[in-house]
Amino acid sequence: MSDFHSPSIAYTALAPMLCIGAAAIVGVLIDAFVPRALRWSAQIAAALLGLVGALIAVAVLAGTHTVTADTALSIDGPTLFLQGTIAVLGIGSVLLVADRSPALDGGAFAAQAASTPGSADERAGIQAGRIQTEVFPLLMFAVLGMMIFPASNDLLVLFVSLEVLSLPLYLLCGLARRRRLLSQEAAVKYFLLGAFSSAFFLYGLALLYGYAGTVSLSGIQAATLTGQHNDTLLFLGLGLLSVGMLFKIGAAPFHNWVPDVYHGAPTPITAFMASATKVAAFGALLRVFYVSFAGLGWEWRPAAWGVAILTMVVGSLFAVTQTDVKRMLAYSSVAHAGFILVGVIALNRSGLSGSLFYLLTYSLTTVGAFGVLTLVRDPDGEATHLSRWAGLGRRSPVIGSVFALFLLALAGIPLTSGFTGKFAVFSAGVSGGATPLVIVGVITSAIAAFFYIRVIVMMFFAEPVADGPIVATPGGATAASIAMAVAVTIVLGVFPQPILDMANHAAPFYH
Amino acid sequence: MIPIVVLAVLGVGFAVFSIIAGSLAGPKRFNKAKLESYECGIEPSPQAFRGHRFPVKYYLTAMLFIVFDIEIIFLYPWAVAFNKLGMFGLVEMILFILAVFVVYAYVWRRGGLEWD
Amino acid sequence: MTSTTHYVAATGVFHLTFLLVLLPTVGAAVLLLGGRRTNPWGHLLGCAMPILSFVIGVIEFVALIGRDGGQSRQLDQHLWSWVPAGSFHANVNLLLDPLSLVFVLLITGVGSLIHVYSVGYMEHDPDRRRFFGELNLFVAAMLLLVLADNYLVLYVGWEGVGLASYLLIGFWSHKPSAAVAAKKAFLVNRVGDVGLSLAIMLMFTTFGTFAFDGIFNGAASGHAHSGTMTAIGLLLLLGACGKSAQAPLQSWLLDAMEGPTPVSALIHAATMVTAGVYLVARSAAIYDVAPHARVAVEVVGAVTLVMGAIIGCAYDDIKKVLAASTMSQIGYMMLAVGIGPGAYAIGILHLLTHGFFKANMFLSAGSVMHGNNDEVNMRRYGGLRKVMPVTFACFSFGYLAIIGMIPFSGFFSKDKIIEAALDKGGFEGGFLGTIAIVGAGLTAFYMTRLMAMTFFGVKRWPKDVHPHDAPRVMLIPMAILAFGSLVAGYLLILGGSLQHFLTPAVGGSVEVGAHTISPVVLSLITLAVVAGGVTSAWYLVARKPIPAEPPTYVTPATKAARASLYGDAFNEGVFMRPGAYLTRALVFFDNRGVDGLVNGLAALVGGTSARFRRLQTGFVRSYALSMLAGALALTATLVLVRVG
Amino acid sequence: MRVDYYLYLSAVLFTIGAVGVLVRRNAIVVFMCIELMLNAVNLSLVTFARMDGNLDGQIIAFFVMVVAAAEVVIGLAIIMSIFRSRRSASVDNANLLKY
Repeated sequence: MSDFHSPSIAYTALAPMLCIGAAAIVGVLIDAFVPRALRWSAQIAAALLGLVGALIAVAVLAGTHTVTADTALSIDGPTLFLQGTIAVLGIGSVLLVADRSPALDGGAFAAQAASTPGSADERAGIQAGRIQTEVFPLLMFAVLGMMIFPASNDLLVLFVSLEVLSLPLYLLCGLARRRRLLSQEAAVKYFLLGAFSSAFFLYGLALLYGYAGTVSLSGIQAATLTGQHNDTLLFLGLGLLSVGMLFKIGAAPFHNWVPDVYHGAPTPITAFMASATKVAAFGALLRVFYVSFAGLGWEWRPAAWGVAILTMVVGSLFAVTQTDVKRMLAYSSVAHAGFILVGVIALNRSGLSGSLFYLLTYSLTTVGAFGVLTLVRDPDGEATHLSRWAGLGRRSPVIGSVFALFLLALAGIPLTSGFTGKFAVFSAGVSGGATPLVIVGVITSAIAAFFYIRVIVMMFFAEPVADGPIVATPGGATAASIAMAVAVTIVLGVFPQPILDMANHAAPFYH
Repeated sequence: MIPIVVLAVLGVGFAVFSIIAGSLAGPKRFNKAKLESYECGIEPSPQAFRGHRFPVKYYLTAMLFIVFDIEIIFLYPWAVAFNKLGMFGLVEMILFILAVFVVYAYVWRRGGLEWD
Repeated sequence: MTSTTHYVAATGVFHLTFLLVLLPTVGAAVLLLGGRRTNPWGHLLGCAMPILSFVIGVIEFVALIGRDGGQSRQLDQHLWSWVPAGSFHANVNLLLDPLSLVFVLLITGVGSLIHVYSVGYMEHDPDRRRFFGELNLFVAAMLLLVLADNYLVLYVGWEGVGLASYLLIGFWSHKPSAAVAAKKAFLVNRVGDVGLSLAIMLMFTTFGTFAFDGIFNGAASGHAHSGTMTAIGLLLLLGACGKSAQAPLQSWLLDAMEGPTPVSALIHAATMVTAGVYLVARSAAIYDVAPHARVAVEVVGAVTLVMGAIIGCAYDDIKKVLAASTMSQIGYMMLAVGIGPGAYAIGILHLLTHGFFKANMFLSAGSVMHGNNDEVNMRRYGGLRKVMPVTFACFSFGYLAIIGMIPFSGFFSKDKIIEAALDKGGFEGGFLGTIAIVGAGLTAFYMTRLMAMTFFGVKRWPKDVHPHDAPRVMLIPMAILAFGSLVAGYLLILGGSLQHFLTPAVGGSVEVGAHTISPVVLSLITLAVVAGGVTSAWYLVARKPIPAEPPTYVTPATKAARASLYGDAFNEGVFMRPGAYLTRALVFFDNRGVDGLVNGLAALVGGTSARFRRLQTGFVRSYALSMLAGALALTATLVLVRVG
Repeated sequence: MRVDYYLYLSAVLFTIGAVGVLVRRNAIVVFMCIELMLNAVNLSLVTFARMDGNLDGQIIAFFVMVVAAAEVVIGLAIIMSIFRSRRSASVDNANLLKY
């Protein structure tokens, strides 16, 4: 055993994560000590402060390249880009969560998660206007995990941050105020499958540790270069490790949880999962494959091609016949995972920056789209069935047009951010020698465009349904979140250059 | 080697013998007191729900125990290598314990430690 | 083209180029987002925007004529940097050169007239404002398409016109047929769009740029693999086929007639459907080095030109006949641009003259429908020349132009195409030339049939219909276009002026030495064929009374009716039975084959989706199973790839 | 003594756990099977640490235990809540979300 030496920790470089962590802990303390009446606003303030602080810290740190905490964390361009993205998404999601305006019937979350659905206890809780303020600390802990995930420079930190981001999400999924059975079912499914996938991830970690004798990404890379180790361990480990990460990004055949969980979870949480989780998980996936296994590209590419093709096809094909808007968006997020995988597989600098950019554009549009979903309501909650959306665009043109914009962006129509993102990823794919993959991508995008456009047609061309859903006037928070998404979607479609440059400068990884 | 094997065989044999012999030889007269959970002679409280389900309070307490128990796992190696870890280790461990205490405060304030 | 392509920066009046696109965009934005407040004056704004664009176009045209010839007439206006892709930055630039300017004038000129016409045509429609908004959106997108200086911006315009076309076909969405037609147009166009986007990707990987100049210079340098160039050419052709309704992607155009007639005139006759021709003409430099792709263009053009003409013989719906004729005429244009150097300009010439006479005929048909309670079945017309004299006059100009009668515009452009086809020489030239001549005969036949059924003979409209000429706001645009159908040919052909003008963009005319057949003789032959078509149509259709119902629907009850039916069925057979079979086969193929393919594709996707979504059973354990299977497959692949 | 037998044992345990997840219906048992998988991994980690002669594997095993404990707490809370509303802990009964 070698002598212990204290690791040097560059606390300034960790500032974004420390901000979030502090906000989360403060959130716990608020729940413990602040009187009930003030808790809600105090929680919002703490969460937003933490997120804004993290965003500022990211901006100040821009350009940093450092490996700190004894090679456990790498603060480099991609990390900061993704952390900034996650902070922005966190702000958007917190705003969605925070909206408890009467038009939304008091928000999306259960008065008391522990009370049984339909019980007197539950009714009493709702009447007393009780609310679960733990949502915010849970959200912040999830954000913390997401911030660490793409920064992890060794597999152990990767595993721990994976769990830190997952565990609060499992709980958050089960907290819906309405349709609680669906919500609880979503939580159980997500939890069991998530834990199952973590077990695979962990076994992969163990095998790679056995292969390289270390869990640091650079160490594993070094071991792959010497080629003097047991290859079977390496590839088994790599495969199992990938399962864990592919599960989180929702790639087929590990995608089954996505539609069910996105459907059942409270919509603001769905927005958060569909955007921020995906960003973080792709960040980690990119780092692992670009840092540790870049030299083995020829070996893992065939499998990755299969996964990417399957994901794109499954996502866009299954979405075609969905009749629920929320579920359709869930499948669309599967398809988008496939598109981003094209950028990952490109395995070059433009693949990395293209993926980073795509993540930013896709995730913000997604937050906006789910934000709109929270506004279209029936008496018993959100009206997500497609037939209820008929003629919506005629009755409330603004919300209809905003949602149409998001759908067009998701479909990748030019002059929206979605086109720029898709373009960046696909051109990287072509230059990375993955032309057939790009062709599949283009074809599946054409299929995907069909179902996005179908919703638009439904909203604008179909006769409005007689007792159609009410389009709630958004509270300030939701409006702010959606407005942010609209602005980004348009600006990144028309003037993407500054952000594309940022993504270009962010690459490559530093380790 | 052989003494160990002999000892093991004897030990296992004795255990098996006692259990079998006890069940064969002992009288089988059951009453309420014998069927109850053993709680040092104190009346177990509260009773299990309709005979087969325990109130959620037990679960809560057990969970809190697990969570706070598990911190030992980090304290123990730190204590073993305390000398080598020095100031850095001390500071980090204090931070860790503070974080655990925040959660403890939360549980305490929100009534997680109250039995009723 | 051996000379390198180089665009000079826009100066002076050419700084206004961006306004061409911006004005209609603003119009569309105001009208679509402004809501009901804009109802009272919406249509006026809608008309003003394309007219203003047209004025700017004319000013720039004058200015461009004033410049020296050659490359100084290709002006590039830089707007902003859009997508930095790798080391290369795709800019949003507008290219004003003779080719794009010709299109600008066509789009804004004809577009303005049709906007004005729509003021009258859509007067009683409650959604007139939205109509003008979408029409403006179309004009903006179409202008962006033709003014783009790189394929990426072109693609934006391409998608934009597709979107506007889709919205406008389905404008009367309360009609299920309109909604179905819109969906079909969308599906078929997606097939083409995939081709175009793949072509763009391939060009980018081959040449590292999207810009026209970079790609054309790269192509001309001959470094690229010829197979790659052929692939690019074919993919571009696929895109062009989708947009321009060329075989095998033609079927959506007939259904697109569900849209309001001004839309059919502007989008599905004069402008958008010619975008494919524009694309091929613009990509001349690529086709110059991809001879195989060029042959494919010719074949597509020739096939469509005959197919469209035959389909035109079969329909009783006046708009569908015109739509089939559009397919056929675009087939001529495709044939011309496929023939290549020297014929590009001829294709564009035909595109321009066609823009005039076809828009004219559509608007006139709209006027006929307007006066007949929106009836489209020609069997319910008859003898309209007396009650709708102005419409009849206008339509006649279009008719004479399309059949290529001296001295109407179609004569000049179509004859030139036939001439160019024959001049290719050899089997290819003879074959294509013959097809073009046969097509001219067929065109004469079905157009005469249309004229005879609509304007001549006895009246067959129901008693409660009182046909009348349209209001003046509709007649004036028709008259202007009719005048254009007469004179456009001279103006454009005078001293080869258009060819000369277009030279910098598509290359000069190449004199092929001796003509295969002397142009005069050829003109005479063509005219004879056309006269044959006219006469046979007159003999077969106009001489006998036309039953109000098409033959198949008539009950066998009345013997007299049956007798006339047999005659009619006989007459309907274009050139006796084989012709009839061919016609029906083609219509069948068009309805079942291609539609079947498209619907089949959609059904395949939908069916697969419906079947496989059952895999999402809702059971956690089956999800876990799929994960485990996935994990096994993944690791097995990884390990096997290593071993293998 | 050959250490790699422990690796085989660990793989067997992992597989038993994975199969258990697939075949058992009770959510608690499914969850226990997942815990078995985690602990099988721990065995591997400790074995590799022994083979390589460094302590990393053992430390990682500690972390795994902590994470597993946290997972237990959260998982049981979720399973408890769905059990209370459905009166059943069978994962096959939770089947409202599908297709």
